[in-house]
Amino acid sequence: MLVGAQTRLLVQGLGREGAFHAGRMLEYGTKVVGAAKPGKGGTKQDGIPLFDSVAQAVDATGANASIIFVPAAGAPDAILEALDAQLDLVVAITEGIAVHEMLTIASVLEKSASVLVGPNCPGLISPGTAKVGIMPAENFSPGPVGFVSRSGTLTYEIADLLTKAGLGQTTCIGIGGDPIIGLPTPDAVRYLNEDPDTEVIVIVGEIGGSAEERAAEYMRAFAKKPAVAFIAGRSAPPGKRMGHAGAIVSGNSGTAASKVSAFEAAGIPVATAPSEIPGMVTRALAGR
Amino acid sequence: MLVGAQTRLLVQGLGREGAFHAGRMLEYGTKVVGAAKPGKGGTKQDGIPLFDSVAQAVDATGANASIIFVPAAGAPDAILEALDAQLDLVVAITEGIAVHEMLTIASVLEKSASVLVGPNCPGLISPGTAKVGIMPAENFSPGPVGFVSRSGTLTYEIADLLTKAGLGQTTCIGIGGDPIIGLPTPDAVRYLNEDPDTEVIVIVGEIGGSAEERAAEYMRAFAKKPAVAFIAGRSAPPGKRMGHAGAIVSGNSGTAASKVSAFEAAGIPVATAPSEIPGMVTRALAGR
Amino acid sequence: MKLHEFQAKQVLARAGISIPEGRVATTPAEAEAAATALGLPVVVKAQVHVGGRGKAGGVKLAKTAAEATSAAQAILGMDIKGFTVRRVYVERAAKIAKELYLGITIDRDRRRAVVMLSTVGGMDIEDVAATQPEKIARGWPDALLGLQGYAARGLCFTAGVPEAQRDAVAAIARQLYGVFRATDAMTIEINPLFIQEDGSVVAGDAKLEVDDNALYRQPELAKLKETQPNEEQEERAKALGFSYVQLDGEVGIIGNGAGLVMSTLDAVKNAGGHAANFLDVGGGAKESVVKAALEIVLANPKVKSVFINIFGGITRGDEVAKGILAVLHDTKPKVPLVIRLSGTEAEAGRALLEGARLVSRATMDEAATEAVRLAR
Amino acid sequence: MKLHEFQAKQVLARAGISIPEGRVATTPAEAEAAATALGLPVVVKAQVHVGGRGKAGGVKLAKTAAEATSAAQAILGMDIKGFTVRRVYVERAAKIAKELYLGITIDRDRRRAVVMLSTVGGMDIEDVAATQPEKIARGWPDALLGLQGYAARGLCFTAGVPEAQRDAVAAIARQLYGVFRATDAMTIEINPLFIQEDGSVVAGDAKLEVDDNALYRQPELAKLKETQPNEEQEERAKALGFSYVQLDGEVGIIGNGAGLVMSTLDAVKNAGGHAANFLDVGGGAKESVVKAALEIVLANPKVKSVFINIFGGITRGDEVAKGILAVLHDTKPKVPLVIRLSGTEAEAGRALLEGARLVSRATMDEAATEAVRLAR
Repeated sequence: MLVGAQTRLLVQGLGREGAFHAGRMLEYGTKVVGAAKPGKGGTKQDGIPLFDSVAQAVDATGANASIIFVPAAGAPDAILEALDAQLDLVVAITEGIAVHEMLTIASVLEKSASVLVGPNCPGLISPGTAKVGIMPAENFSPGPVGFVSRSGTLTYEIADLLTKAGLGQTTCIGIGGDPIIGLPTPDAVRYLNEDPDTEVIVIVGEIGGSAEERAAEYMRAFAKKPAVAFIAGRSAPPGKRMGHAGAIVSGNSGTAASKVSAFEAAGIPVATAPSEIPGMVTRALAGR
Repeated sequence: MLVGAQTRLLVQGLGREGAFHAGRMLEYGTKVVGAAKPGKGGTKQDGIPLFDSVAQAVDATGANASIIFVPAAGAPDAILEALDAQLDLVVAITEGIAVHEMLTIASVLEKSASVLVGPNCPGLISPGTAKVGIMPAENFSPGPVGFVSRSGTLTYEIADLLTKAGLGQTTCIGIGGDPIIGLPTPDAVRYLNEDPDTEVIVIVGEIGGSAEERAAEYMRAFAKKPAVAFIAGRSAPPGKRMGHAGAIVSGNSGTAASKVSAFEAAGIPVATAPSEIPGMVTRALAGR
Repeated sequence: MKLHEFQAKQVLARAGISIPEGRVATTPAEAEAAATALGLPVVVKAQVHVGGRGKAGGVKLAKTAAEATSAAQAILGMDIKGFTVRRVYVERAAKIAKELYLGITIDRDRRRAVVMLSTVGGMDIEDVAATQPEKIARGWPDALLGLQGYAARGLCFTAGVPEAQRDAVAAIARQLYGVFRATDAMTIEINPLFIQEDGSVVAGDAKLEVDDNALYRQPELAKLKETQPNEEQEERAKALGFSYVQLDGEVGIIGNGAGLVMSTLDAVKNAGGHAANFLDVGGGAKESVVKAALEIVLANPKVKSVFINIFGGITRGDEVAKGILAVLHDTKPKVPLVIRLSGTEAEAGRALLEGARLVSRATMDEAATEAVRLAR
Repeated sequence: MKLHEFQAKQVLARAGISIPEGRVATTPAEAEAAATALGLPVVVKAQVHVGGRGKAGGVKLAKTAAEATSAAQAILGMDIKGFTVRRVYVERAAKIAKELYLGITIDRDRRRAVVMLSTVGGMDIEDVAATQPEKIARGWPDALLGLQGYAARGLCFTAGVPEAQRDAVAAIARQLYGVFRATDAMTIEINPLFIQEDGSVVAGDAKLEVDDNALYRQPELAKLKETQPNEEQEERAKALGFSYVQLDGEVGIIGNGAGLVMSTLDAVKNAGGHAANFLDVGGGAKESVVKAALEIVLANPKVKSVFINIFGGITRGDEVAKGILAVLHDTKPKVPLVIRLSGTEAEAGRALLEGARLVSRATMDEAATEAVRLAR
């Protein structure tokens, strides 16, 4: 899967937030092998070796992944630097990146072998193995549920519900709430569908765009395992941006109704509240 | 090989020169299946069906190759259009394309499966099978010699010498005299080295750049057959552009001496005059 | 961030796209002077940040200076979907032979810009897409390569642009794409794009919406930002670092994380109520932010109860509790508060709130039901 | 096409790169006035389209106005490698703490631009590359993506630019790359790039060579084109549609196709002679072009014989013959002509030339030998 024992992680943007979460990731057991901090190469911060550039850090540490906390104006350059270094995985936590910067990055991604997760996302966690993100680890536990979500806090809430119901997770992918992201829902679902350890998939979508519809289509054609879905924002009015840059119903597109019916057409039950998800997952696992 | 019976050719730029050579290619037996001439879609010219765009022409004719006669200012757009249509082969005859346009095209080529030959080239011919170029066909004949050249007229001269000596050719690739071209010498040599019908390779280079050195290096490592080389411009002084935009010795780089010694180091004999080539080819064939 | 038509047209004109001559007027007298200076007939158009002004009577043709005056009189001060018209744009009337549509927006699925061209101009493009989808030519230029000449020409062929205007329209499409990139536009539209009787092509209307996340590098455009009275709360919230959207219901909502807040709205609806707002305090909100958020929600007179739904991650339950206590202490809210506190430091938060005048529930569903009940 | 230093610096300044204040002078009096206006000390620099002016005495420091006058006096009119100095650039002397090199050119092998940065400034970069290759940091930006911030910063780290100037130099590298693309440059160079005593970074010299094939879309730069007396023949030939390069030998050369003409030069050398020129009439040359070409070759007083080497493809042997006959008829050349005609319509050509005052040979080698013999 995308993160695991093989992950050797760099941090880009070791400021207050980056340093805090680097510490939490180290505690969790993630191999944080270095950080790129231009001008500080050769020194250390909180025990983490610093490098002037991602390329130097990769040369010195064999890093294969990066997590980006750089503020919005500088984040596109940081993402491009990470992609240029051909890392396997790049996770951009940063919120508020300009859409046109993401279009440029999307063009680079079309020709890149790297996986970009985010931006504006909480990152990924494979509970018990590695965490490349900012999620509070105590809500997650190891188990058979693969989980993808466009939302941050809602992910923690649902992971907590699953964990409390004894339903641990293989990998939780917080893909981010922006309109243009590196790993859209269908691609994330594909990873979980292909992952042999994942026995059931939870897909948490929200209003805006049609990534959920495409994910439903993919599952209709290729599903190897059952799935359960939830869509946030059923009650949101059209034309209003609901917190996330990508959470907006424009005209007839991006409605919750469209997403729900796409999942139902693919035989994927849709929860009307997060609290229903654990029961539906249990039934899905039982009915395999 | 790059051209052959499978080639279904479009013409881009069916002006005076394009129309003349389209006729000669048809006479030679090349399948000229259409031409892109914006605004003339649905009509014909000299029996050749016209289309408004390359995309339309490909849809209608199944074309897999294109030859471009569009003048320099419009040629980059024509090349990009052909690459966008994912043709297997694009041959740009046009001379005088701005270098920065070619840098842009080279960037697109890095991610494209198409082969671009040229610009500023005479094109390709597989004698007896297909001609996608402007060379006078009577100088060429079928046989075992693969031939790559940066020069136009010199190609005809040497092909004529070979033909008169009874040494026919598998494919002759005129790669073009510009500094930035789609199929540089090493790549063209690789095609001939991998071509099972080619028994010996003739490499005609000239001063400027270091493509010949790289081709020699490639042959030193991977040669499956003998080769003979010739370098035009041995007597040219440094700093002077010899007709071709790419034929210039800058400082220590691009000298004939460097190219000659690279070939010799790779065990490839270098002719001092075109007239020596047929004899050297005969010896190479005999010595296999 | 939206630009007015006259502002968007100035941006287009600077990029080389032809526009009819026009002037902005804020009074009927100015409109009359503009009409006289421009030459009649003119069109007088409401400048508001909302579509559908034509149907609302916000666009009038004036054949005389007197008609221009009365048109401006009628339009200025008009309310169009909650937006008050403060300015009109007086523009020389084009001699229209044909109307096209040209627009560029962001295609989220393809992760590229999508350029749309149609010979059905002057209509809402979503209506055209619904009724005559074959009439819209679409192209998806690579962000790095841009809209190349062949691609722009290809759109014209597909859309069926008349041959005489093909090169002009293709050139405008490329110029418009340049503006789209250069202005960090979310959407840019010329609708209608007029072909005039003399064959020339001019922008009849112009719409330009700029990415708010890019305003930091668009200082000229950022200056044009206007906040409508109905958007003031939202702007104030943004300045305080959280995200607020006014809605129509009776249950005030505060939560952390966009997805969780959306789910909270849905939970209220599931319980038979309606949310009065969307409010996301964001990650790691401190006491002061929670306090400010609660004050904004309570300032809405429609609010009959407030549901605070926090799942602590970066956000700490004790900070949230302190913010709530500060409000309870300072302002003594007249409507009941319902809270559901989970995650990081939730217990500490609940301990702080013990004895306070609010209702605590263990789950989102229970708290939603309670908030809806209390709002009745 | 080359720009002078002062022209290149204006281009850099418009892109936001700092340059020292300076003025162009064409007389010693102007140079003195410039020095006084700018403030002393100043540097007086020859403006010629050739490198190595420093070693040739074309750059002088002047501490007083009188020194500026005499420096200009010494430099104006100076011959530097065949170029006469017509203008000097008088520039306020920088307070130099350190000299860097920054240049961008085209890497033919990688088919990308190559950006080079070195802390060994002020030297010819080829010499640095030969003697201290590890001192040059190189980057190859993708043409579509351009020189991104991280890449420019990376060059500074690799080259060892002082920390205090790192951001400034990285910014200049990105600006310079922008100029490189925008001006269709073949080569652009700031050498030296000065770090001044106050820590500021300014361009000490500037070199900019523009792609001749792109001048059609660089009208502002095209206006700056200057032809030196020694380049006039070459420019005249270009205007007539063929390619001519003046060389030092005694055998005039005419051929069709750049590769064939280069081979013809080589054949002359193999036969013990030296070519007086390179002349490619191009593809499909008509009688008139052949005539004009022959006239240009014959106008060179060093020419003792002329070798015309045509392999007919698009070019027809009969057209070539007619052009030659026209010259033989009009001007009766004083030097012998040797011709080798092959390919398309070669026989028709040879028939036309029968009886004319020239020597015909069947092969390139034979004709070269004959031309060299006749030139003795």
